[in-house]
Amino acid sequence: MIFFLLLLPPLIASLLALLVRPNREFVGWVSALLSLISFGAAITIAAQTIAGDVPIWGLAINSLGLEGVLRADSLSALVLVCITGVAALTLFLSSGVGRVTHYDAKQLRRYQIFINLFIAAMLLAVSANNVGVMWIAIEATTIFSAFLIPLTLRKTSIEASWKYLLLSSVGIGLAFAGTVLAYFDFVSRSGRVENALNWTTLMATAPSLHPEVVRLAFVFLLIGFGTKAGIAPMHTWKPDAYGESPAPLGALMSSALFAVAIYAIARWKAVTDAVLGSGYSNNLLLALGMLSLIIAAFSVVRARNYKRMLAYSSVEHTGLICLGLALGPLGAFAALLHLVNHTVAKSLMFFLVGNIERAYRSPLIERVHGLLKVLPQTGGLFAVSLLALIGLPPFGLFVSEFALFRAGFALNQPVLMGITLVLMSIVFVSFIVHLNKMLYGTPTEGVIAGKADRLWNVAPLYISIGILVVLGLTLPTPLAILLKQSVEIIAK
Amino acid sequence: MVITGYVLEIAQVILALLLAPGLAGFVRWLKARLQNRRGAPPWQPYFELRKLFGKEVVMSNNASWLFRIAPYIIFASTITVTLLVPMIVAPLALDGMGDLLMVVYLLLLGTFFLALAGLDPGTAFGGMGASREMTVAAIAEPTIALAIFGLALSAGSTNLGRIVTQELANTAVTLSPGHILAFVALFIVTLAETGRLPVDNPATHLELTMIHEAMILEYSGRYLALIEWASWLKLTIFFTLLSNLFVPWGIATTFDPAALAVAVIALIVKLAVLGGIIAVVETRVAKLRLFRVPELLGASFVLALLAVTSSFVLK
Amino acid sequence: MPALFKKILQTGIVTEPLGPDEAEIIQLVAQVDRKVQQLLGRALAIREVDAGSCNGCELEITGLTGPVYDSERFGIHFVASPRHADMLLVTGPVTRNMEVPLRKTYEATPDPKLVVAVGDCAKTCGVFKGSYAVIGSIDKVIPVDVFVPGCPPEPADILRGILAALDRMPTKRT
Amino acid sequence: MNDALFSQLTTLGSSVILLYGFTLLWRKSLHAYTVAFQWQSVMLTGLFLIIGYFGHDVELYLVAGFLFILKVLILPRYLGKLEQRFPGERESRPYVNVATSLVVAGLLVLLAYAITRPLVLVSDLPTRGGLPLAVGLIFVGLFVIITRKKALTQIVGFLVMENGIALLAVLGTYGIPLIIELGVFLDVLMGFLVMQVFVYHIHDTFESIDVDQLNELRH
Amino acid sequence: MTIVLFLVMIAAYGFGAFVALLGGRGPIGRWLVAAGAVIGAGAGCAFGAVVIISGQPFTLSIPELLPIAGGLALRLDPLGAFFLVVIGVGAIPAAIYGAGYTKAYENGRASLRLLGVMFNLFLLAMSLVTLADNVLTFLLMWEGMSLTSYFLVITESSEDGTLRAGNWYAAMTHAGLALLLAAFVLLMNGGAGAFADLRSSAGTLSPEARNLIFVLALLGFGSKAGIVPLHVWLPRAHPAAPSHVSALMSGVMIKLGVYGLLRVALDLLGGGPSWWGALVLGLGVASALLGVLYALMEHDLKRLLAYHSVENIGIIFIGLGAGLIFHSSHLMTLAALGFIGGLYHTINHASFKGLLFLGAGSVLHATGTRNMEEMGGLIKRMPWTALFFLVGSAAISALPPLNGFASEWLVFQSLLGGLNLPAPEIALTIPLAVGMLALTSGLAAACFVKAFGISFLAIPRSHEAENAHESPLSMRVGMMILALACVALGLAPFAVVPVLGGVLAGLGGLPDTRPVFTLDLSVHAPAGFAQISPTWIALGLLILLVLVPLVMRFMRVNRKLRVGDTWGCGRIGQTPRMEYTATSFAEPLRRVFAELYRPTKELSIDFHPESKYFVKSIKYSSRITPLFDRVLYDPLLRLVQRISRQVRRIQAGSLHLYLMYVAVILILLLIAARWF
Repeated sequence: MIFFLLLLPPLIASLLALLVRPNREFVGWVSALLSLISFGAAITIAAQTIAGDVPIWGLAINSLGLEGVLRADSLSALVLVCITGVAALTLFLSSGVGRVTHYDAKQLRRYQIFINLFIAAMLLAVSANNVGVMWIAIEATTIFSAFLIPLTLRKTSIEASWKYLLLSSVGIGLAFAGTVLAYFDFVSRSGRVENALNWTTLMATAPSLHPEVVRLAFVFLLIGFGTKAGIAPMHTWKPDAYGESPAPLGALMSSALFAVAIYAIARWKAVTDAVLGSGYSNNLLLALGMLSLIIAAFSVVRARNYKRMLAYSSVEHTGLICLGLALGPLGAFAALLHLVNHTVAKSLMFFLVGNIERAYRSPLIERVHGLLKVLPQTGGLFAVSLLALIGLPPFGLFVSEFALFRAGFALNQPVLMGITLVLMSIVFVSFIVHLNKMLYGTPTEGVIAGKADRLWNVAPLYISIGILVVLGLTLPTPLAILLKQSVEIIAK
Repeated sequence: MVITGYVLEIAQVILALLLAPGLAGFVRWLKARLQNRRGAPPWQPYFELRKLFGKEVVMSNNASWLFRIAPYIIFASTITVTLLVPMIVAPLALDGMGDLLMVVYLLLLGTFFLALAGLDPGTAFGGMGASREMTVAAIAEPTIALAIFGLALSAGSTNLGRIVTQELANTAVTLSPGHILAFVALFIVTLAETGRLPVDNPATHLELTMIHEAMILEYSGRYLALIEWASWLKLTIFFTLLSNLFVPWGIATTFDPAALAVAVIALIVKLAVLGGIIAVVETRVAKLRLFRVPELLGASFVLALLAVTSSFVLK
Repeated sequence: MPALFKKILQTGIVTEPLGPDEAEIIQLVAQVDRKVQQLLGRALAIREVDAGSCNGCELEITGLTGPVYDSERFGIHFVASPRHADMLLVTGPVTRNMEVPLRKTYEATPDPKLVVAVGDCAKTCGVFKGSYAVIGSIDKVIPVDVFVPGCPPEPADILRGILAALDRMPTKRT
Repeated sequence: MNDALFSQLTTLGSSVILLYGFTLLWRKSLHAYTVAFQWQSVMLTGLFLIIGYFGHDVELYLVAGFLFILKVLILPRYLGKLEQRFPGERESRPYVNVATSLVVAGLLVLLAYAITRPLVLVSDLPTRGGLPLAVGLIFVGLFVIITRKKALTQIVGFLVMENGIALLAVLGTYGIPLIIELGVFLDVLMGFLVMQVFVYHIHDTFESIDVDQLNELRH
Repeated sequence: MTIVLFLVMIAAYGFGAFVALLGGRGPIGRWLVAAGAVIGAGAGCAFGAVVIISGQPFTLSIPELLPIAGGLALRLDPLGAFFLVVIGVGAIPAAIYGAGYTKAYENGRASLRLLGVMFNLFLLAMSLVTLADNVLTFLLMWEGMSLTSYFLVITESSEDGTLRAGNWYAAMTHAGLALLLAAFVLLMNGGAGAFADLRSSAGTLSPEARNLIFVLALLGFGSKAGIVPLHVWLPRAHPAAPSHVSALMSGVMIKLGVYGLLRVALDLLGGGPSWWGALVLGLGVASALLGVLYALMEHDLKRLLAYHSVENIGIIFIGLGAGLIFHSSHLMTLAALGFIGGLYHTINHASFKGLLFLGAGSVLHATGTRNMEEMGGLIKRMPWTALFFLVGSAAISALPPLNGFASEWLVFQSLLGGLNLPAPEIALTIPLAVGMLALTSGLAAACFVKAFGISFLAIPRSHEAENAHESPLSMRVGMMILALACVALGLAPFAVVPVLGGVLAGLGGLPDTRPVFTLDLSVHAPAGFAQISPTWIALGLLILLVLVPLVMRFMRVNRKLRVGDTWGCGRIGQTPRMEYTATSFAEPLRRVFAELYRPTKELSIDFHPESKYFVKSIKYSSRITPLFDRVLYDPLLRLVQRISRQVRRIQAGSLHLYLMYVAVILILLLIAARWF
């Protein structure tokens, strides 16, 4: 039942947007309000899991494999809260909701349809018990988001979309191959069972699966979902897609979609570890995590485009989370906490960047000067959230990075952690340098602040900042429990 | 007894003040003789002081109050040093007031203000002198510190009174290689610090080669008298240090009048001998180019380092 | 080094003793000594100013400081700054360019002070007389206590002049 | 006897399917690609039927039906439309020339054999012999996407890769659960449609469907 | 009692920050902001003093905050309390001074709001660093301190070079944090990180781990303290920051690096092998010497002061290094002497460097330039500033009887104790340290003759200096407080040394040295080794300064004084162009140390077209690139840039290439999965 409250609102919103033509402002408002219902549902699910319940729902139709198809344990709940939270923020700050917009009605309609579908797909991916359904939903996110990137058809946005689409499709195809291999393993061990692809079943059978096959399967899965998550070297779509997508989509993709992909990897890692022990998957994750960090760090140094810079920052955080996942329970805790923090910070960032780009009409750092003077609200928030993003206190990312390093050093990985620290310092410095270029100086000619910078219009973002500060200074008990339970699920 | 100690302190200061011009004059006289001249008599500096105290002061209109207080600070700090240096009796009543480091830094205080006073009127020569003086003073500093270290190493203290008494108690130290090396090092530093050849020519008239003189070109009358007196006093102090720290024989360890008399005579003899050495050296050597001075001081540093090391190894 | 000192010892003192023919000077020294000691002690610091001389006088003045005349034995020495000086020893006619410097030097010298003008030029401008570059005699620019005639005067003459100037000191005291 | 036949049939079918994949490497006209894909899908459908028959799995017939409709009827039709829209487009200068491509593809299949060794050992299904070929087909599809320049070729490559995965699934497990299969078909269809739309966009904007023109976004 | 003071401190800083947030403009606003800081710092000072005197640590724990690593734990022990006092000593004058100094920002040149908020938060964060009692609290406050000070550095963001300075500062400070994070996390060894636990478990760590932790901590804290070669941010950031902020950063903040090092190396790790001390000593010597050598070459007054901070941190580190060496040999009294020397120099440097920066700020305020070559003659135009600057200059040059001497004497004495060391290989390095320390102080004196002489004396070298004016009362009061502190700390080592002994008692097994360093008006080195009494010396100097003129008057010395033209060899006019400049002043030393400086010279002569014997103009310029910029940072930056250029090629824009990455990594991982 709770799953309906979770999944239906975006679908309804999407339907509404489909039916109402031409687009009207109220559609945006309705979908924004509906998103709150989803958010409430996610919170409820979280509360239930904290209490020890695991909501589960399914259709007991024979041979359809829909038995217990939806299930939300703590890990799902955590990611669901993240997704619905960002979704609500996005929908409230979307174009056409009480704000000036530069899209026409047709584009807005398309936007409303697909953004809600996109959200629904993500929610489904996370609340699916069946890894096949999860895969389908994640594949669907690619498709829906691909429709959204080129809201306005420009050369570059088409290019970005095509690259994104093809890379993601190939990646996700490989993930499917991995899923098939895992299923193959299951079948060759326990025969054909309809709900074999259910996560719960897989986990229960896992200790008896064939290690050699699981090894291969995990490679496909890691590459596949890693492409979605933007782990290097499959990250190449990120700068393009983030750079070209409208701010709300960028926000959703960089935070929520990213969380979904990490969620999928974590799930499969748990299965793999149950078969092989954690060493194997850890090594792969450490290797790819380090690679991500290295590439991200050195790409940021000479970044010229602030949106692409954010994409590289995403790659960096992907790397960190991969490292965390590979560093035992402490590390998994850090990784999940970091995931939460990153979700809040990165989504925030994209809205600010959207404002900046609209005002300056250029995504190039060298064209943005005097940000603090031109857009005092946005500029200030941008500075603060960028500092939060690079891990300064009193923001949440500082704490989660600290936890990560604690895990790393406790696991006797000083060299790895040392390199990580160096790379993070490089990112830090580069960001500060770029930030300074943008914040200060004589304002660029012909820049108009517009209404986007009004206090009211950026007010929701202050909530995000507030959340980051709260997460930086303390860890609310429910979240702590949720994280602890999630860690138990993915890293024993 | 305590009062005698303080009386002796004051007596020592007066003695130093009285001896200082004579020492400078003696060196000059001896140098003149070595140049085959008749020269001014050794007591000529007393006349000069008297004359300078009788003259008016002409002060640059660019100079500030610093220019006027500097001579007093220089003079006072140098006299304060004489309170610490055992000349005729060791340990002094005020021995605990300061040690060798205090001596060095009090002298640096004087140099500091002299250099500032040199800059104050804004002439090129004053600045030049200040610059060179501070350069030489700075580079001489490590040697002094190491010489102190060497002495402290053998005497177990940096307080001068204790160094002297320790050495008197243990004469073998005096002729140890470390001691001799330290003496040579400190002697070179003395040349630099007191503005003697080959570092500086006290008798030069040529502004471009000056160090000490260049700073005081603007001074006249009583201020000049104070500064000159202080610099002679500084020479006396360095000589006393060289003689009493390294060759402490003759110094009184009690307040016995006979011993004190012997000590005064011993002091005068030792100062005269050192003055003679300086005169000979100044006759023999030419002034070094300014940029060769660091090499000389570097050599003295190495000597001092060897002194410390050999003392340490032999300890 | 021994060679040097051997030579020093062999040479002995070359400063000419004050022989009987210099009795006048001895007397002069003895006379002035008492009077001026209160002011200048037995110490006289001289700043030499070349106001435009042909350097003949300078040569003689240099001779004064050499081993033979050795003015230092009288407590006379040359200094680098007029601030240190009690006496200005001025040579030559005053040239146009040296007028101000000469006056400044005079001003820079603390009281009590003396001026001795050395050489004929100082008084009469000598062969430079009438030159467009020459202002005139020294006393046109600063007050002169004693003129020492001669072209150039001998060191002994200069010494005599210096001592003569010292004699005038008490009158200048105010 | 039955099993042996089954085994031979599936291996043969898989081989043919893989060979159709190779077609993409030596042909240059877009039309040939469509046709190759169509025939490959036909063979795949046939294989589904065979496995359904020998494996006694009725569900597979259903899947085979969907497969036929989607990959033999719908997709080639759309592909045909696309290639008619851009008649001049040929895969004339791929990044890797034909000869090398074939060699690389051969090596990839060899690699697939080496890598899938554990799979073959683990499985006791008669169809296991085709597993390396399925993985090989995935690799070949990937190779096509990487080395071919036309957007359309890349789509076909992607579809071939999909076929490879489907082949892997059917050979290894006699088909994944129906509902998942259906979801996958839906995704493939929608994905294809999106891609197709983009091909039009690319053509409209860049006046060609050469993907290597898409190189403005870098660093 | 202590809790009240603690709360007053927090509340006052909070109030200051809040007022600033509301605007903090106008005289009232600026004074309220300053009042918050003054009261906060005063309360902090009192708080620290109470803890030091009573010897009773203050503890407070808030487990709800930072639950991830043991909650927010605060504890003020005497060591922390001492540094809290140092903060107060620096902050009170700086805040008072700032109230007047920031008037210049009213015209919108910089944001008074940001400045006020950050100023108060900066002080708060610094204060809390001394209170932190577990790892995460410490790192949080530490980074808070860095972040707020970063914003303070870039206050004048519109000025040239400020942002670049900010970048350098951010980079170095973050690198430091990274090192500290590593050190602390290693020290935590997977635990929650309470300092008490670390203290007890540090002994169980392997020697390698302890060594690694120590080196990381040394470098991490060293980057904040500004030791060579991590000092590069100081000469960049200090000139950029507003002067009262520079005073705080240089006087106080960098000292927290010293605090951290003591806390980790001595308290938490409980000391280590003698090479730890030797390393600290070596870095100290290098910092002291290079700091002062580069200071000599500066003619930017604030950069010069910044380099002197490097020098003085070096001296402090020499003291700490000596302390650590003795500590490892269980010569506890001598060890205490070294640490006391270091700590004493810490508070001394806080007072005189604070004073000098405030003085430099006054000059900047009056003339609008930091370039000494454009100053001169300020002693007549701003006599108070000049007097205070002179006091600071004399103090930093270690001239008795001011405070710099007292602490340098202690450091010297601790080094001289090196002859007691059982390990000859380390004992023999000590004379070298003695020599270098002496050279440093000599060069420092030279440098401050230059700094004071060129800036304040002689004839103004520019129109601005000509028209300089004395600073307002608030700024003078700020400087006066510090000048008095310099004098008081110099005269009263007999009072300070026992207090420091008490502060150190018990850390890493150090004994209570209060009975050793006795309490008359002199200071004793251990075992009657040496004894000085700056108090008596000062008295003697004072008496003589009165006595000499009196005697002269009594002897009827000629007292006439005439003011005339400067003697310039009779030149017509005396112009500033004839003066010695800062560059020329330092030229001899530049030549002496040419091997180090490696100046690059550029000489361009414009000849007359007719003949090269007629020169139209000669342009000469010479530049010095600091050693570590040359050998370390420039190559490092170039390397990063080069790697970055290579890495950026990954994102070459070709989809095929991207797909290729996926395929290659897939195949590689499959091969790895299959066979490795």
